[in-house]
Amino acid sequence: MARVTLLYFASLRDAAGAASETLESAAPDLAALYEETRLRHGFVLPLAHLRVAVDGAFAAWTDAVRDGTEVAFIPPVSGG
Amino acid sequence: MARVTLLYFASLRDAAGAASETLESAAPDLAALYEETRLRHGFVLPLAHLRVAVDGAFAAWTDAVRDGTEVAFIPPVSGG
Amino acid sequence: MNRFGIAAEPIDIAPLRARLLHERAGAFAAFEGWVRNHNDGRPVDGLRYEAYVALAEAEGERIVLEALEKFGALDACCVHRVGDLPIGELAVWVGVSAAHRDAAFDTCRWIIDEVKSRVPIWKHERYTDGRSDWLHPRQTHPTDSGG
Amino acid sequence: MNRFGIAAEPIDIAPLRARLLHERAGAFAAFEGWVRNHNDGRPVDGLRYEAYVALAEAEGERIVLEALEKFGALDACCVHRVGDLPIGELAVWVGVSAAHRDAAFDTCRWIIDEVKSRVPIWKHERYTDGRSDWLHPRQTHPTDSGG
Repeated sequence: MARVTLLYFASLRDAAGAASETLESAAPDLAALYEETRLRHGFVLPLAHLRVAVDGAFAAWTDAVRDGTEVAFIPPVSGG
Repeated sequence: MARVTLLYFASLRDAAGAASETLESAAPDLAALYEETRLRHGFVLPLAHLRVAVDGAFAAWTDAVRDGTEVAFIPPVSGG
Repeated sequence: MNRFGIAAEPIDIAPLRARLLHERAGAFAAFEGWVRNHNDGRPVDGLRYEAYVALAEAEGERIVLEALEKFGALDACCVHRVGDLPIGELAVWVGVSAAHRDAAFDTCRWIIDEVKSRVPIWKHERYTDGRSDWLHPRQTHPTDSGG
Repeated sequence: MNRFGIAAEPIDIAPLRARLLHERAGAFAAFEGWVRNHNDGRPVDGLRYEAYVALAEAEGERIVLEALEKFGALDACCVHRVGDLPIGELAVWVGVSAAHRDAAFDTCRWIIDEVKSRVPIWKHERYTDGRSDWLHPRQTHPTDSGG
């Protein structure tokens, strides 16, 4: 089990009802962590539309979930 | 004979030693007017490098020299 | 100061432009994104931008440095607003100085394109019919968002 | 006021930009040509611009209107300095507002290119070795003059 803090932005934050939450997860990688989070909060965005960041830097979905990290799911951006 | 005022700019003005001059010319068209002016002042720029304007609007070298007009020989421009 | 910033207050352009003045620079190009009164045919009341600030600043900085490397401009900087913005408000500013105008234009265009497609900033539009939406374009095309 | 002007005094950018603000505009692009400290490898002290003002204003106005027609931007304007300019001084300013950034960038680039190739304005450069020259390029290429 890894203890992680999840950050939610934009429509994901609205759907989760929170900007962040800290939880324990047994997900083997970041992709699995997103899938379990998506089911729990009813996110409509599929993983293929997102990017993921760990501790403020972009990461790969196949990266392991490391204990004590901050994971951000990045929905499609719309700045500019 | 047509009485015309010639306007000189940039290197043509330096070569002519004047910003304008008024004279009588028997030149049949603006090209001939430039050629006689070029010989008189020793302009180095050939006609093919210039444009010509009459009374503040671009004109064609084959236009006749009209009495009472203001003719400007436009050397290659370098604004910007 | 860094070359990319997230601003919670209205952007003051003059000092940003002044930073880019350089005796070797013959050309300067700037882009501004303004809040429009419509998007995709829907009348817009105003909008809110939200950013993942730490990552946005790191990614924005990378974009500006990549652009300078790629096109050989002398200097560039970019600032993006977050918070509530009324119609007409400045949302993003990009400025580039270069010896010649090719590099200035190309760098400026590339930076705004990359910022729109890579930097974690999200737009929340309020429509005049009372509804509102987060914009999550699947892919950013030059004509489908903001400016 | 017209959309193209010749200015004998330093150009004040803020009111020119303000004229272009529009609720339908999501994008604004600007170009500035600055006096560089070198040209074609020669160190430059400063320069003088001279114009055939009546024709320059008429031709400049035509360029801006042609550009708006061609690219569909909302509005644009351009001002070019004449007189003696020190290094770093603003020589020409172009601003364009449009719904989207493609039109803003394309219009801005086209206007400065056309102004450089069509408007009767001439540059007289003073070099640090004491010599000076009128610039009469046979044809204007994007990288051979000023910015």
